[in-house]
Amino acid sequence: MVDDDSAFADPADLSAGGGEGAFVVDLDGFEGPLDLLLALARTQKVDLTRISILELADQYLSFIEQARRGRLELAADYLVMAAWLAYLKSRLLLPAPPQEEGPSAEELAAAFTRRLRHLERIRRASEQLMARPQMGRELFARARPEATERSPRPVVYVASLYDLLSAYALQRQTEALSTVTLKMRAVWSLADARERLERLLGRDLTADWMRLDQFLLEYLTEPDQRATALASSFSATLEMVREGLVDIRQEAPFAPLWLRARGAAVAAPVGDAPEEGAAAEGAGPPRSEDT
Amino acid sequence: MTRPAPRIDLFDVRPDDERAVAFARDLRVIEALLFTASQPLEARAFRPHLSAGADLDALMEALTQDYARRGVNVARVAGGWMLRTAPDLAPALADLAPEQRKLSRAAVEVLAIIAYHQPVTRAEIEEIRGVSTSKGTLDVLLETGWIRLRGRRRAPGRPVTYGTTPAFLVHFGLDSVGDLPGMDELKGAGLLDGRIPAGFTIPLPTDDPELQADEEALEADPLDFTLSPPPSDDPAETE
Amino acid sequence: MTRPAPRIDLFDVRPDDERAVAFARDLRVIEALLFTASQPLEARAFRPHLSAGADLDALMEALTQDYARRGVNVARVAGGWMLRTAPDLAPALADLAPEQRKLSRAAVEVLAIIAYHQPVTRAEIEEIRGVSTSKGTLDVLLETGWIRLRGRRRAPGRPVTYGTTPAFLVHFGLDSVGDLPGMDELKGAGLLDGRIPAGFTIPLPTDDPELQADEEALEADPLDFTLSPPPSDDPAETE
Repeated sequence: MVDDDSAFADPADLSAGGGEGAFVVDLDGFEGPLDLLLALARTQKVDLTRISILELADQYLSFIEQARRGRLELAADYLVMAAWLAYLKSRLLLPAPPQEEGPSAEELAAAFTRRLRHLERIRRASEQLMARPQMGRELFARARPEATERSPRPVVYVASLYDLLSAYALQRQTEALSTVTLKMRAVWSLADARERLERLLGRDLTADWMRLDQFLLEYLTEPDQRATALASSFSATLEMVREGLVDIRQEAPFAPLWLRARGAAVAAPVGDAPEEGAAAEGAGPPRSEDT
Repeated sequence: MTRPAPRIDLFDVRPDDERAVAFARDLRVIEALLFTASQPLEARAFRPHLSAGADLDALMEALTQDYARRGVNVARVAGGWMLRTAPDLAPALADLAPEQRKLSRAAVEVLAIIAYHQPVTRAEIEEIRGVSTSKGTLDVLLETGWIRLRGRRRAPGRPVTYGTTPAFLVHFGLDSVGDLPGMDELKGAGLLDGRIPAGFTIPLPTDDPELQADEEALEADPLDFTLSPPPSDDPAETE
Repeated sequence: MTRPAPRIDLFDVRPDDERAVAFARDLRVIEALLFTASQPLEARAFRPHLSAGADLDALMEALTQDYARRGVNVARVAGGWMLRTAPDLAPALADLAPEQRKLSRAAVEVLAIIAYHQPVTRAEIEEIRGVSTSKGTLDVLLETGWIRLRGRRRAPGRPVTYGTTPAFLVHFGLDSVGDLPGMDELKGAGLLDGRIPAGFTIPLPTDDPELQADEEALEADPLDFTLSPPPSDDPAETE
């Protein structure tokens, strides 16, 4: 289907395509195949009831042919209509097959004519409608009807129970669903975790080994934040290890993670702690970067 | 051409003629009510303000006559009465009309189809026109306030049905959709596609707010945002 | 008392009387202009629309006379002219039927939350809606007479608690707030869909005039006008 023009198209005369028989091939002026057919029918200069469908089909098909020769992009609608008219034409010309199913060729043609006539009538009716004097154009009403010697009306508010219930349900639903999203946002970002770690390590003057989860406990009042806090803090720790700011160690897989500020430990040889051999993967890098 | 007889002065009554006094007062009240109204007023809008047993038809007839030659006329519109300027003054008043956007041919045609076939679905409009209707066209018509979503057709897909509004009748100066021009010609015409038998006639259009038998209410569909209420323009609400 | 003489029909002119025809036309134009105007019109507003050499004073005088006994009068206002309803009709025009005003969407939402969550504070309403509630919205709701200030929550800031009134039940045809549909009913009506997370509940509201355990009386605070009682029809609130 072709989209019709935007609602406020330029009011150019759209019948421009239909001159005296000689057609300028310009489909832009037409709003689809029916419009084109009506314009073509008008060139037959007969009442639509007495129009020759065969002649109309020929006119349409040759018009489409011209348009295609002019390498115009034809909307599918026009081609569908062309195919249908070609089919109708062949049905009308050929003798009817003995056992025909569905409507006869004549019935199809008659129905088609009715459809064209209906569109034409609607067009005529719409012209008559638009020709009527219209408010704000030819007729005017009071601009400010309230400017009168009237006492103000009492106001009564109205709302239906349905309004009330649907408003409530909609809000609660929105709230219920948005609350879920809000919780998902309760995540410790890497930056958050690092900032907290730095604050903590900076505060700790003794720079002893301390358990990561121990330190996190003071922030973690809500249990559902544990996973995100631990993960982010651990990642932040690794980052800080890489930058040579902290040491990290772990006795065994899933054992508590220990960390301390590197600055405090410069005096102590790093590599000689026997436990470090058991350090988990996360503790590996600091040694290699030590050099 | 004969001139109509000079009017009698409806407001010139003898104080002792009680009926005439009541009639003149009722006329004045109707006049004032019409003057203050922004919508066409129906009979029931006048009743409570008129004297007991007032003959509204006679009153309206007298007032309509009285205004007929004035610069403002009483018009029967959308099932009621309203005052509006006389049609022949349009040229003199032309510069009062704000620059109006002209409806495109497509929009005019869709409006006419809605008016003459209401309640009608978009698919039916497209069937008649043989082209798809852009959403913009319906939006523009909805914006004019002349058409409205009526309900949904009880049919697969539950398509929305369209119809005209009282504002449509007022704008085009129609008392009811039965007064649409060209109705007779359309009534006898066969409708839509070839599947409909030749004797088929178009049902009379109706803009009755009551839903038709094959319509159902247009309840809000949470997924259909085109029907959702517009965002509140209360700034405090938007946080 | 003498009656004024019947008016001459200004609009009844012989077509061959050119001056009278022009005069009548000018009168009609002035009438139409006054009718459509939203402001009093000054002389220069008429001039461009009138015939050349029109005597505006004579025209205005004739029109003023002509309208003098009607339901609408020509009045001289602010250096111009305007049409307005006759002052003596004011009582007759007084609106008998109150104006029906639709609640804004925001107001309906707040009302719904108050109904379901009462007693509820403004902060709690805002928490549920996710937007701040304008004072205007609560004022409108108080004006409807459907909600009232119940008391104060025994909590920091002692926020005011809101609840519904008997008038609320009457308007919405409810026997009690307990009749507000619960979650299952809302689901059944298609108002809540399946996306509701587990643990979602709808509270059991109460509009019991007795204060709840966490509420205390709403004494007037002379400095806080926002809390001053509304024009409530519940006299218990005003002390």
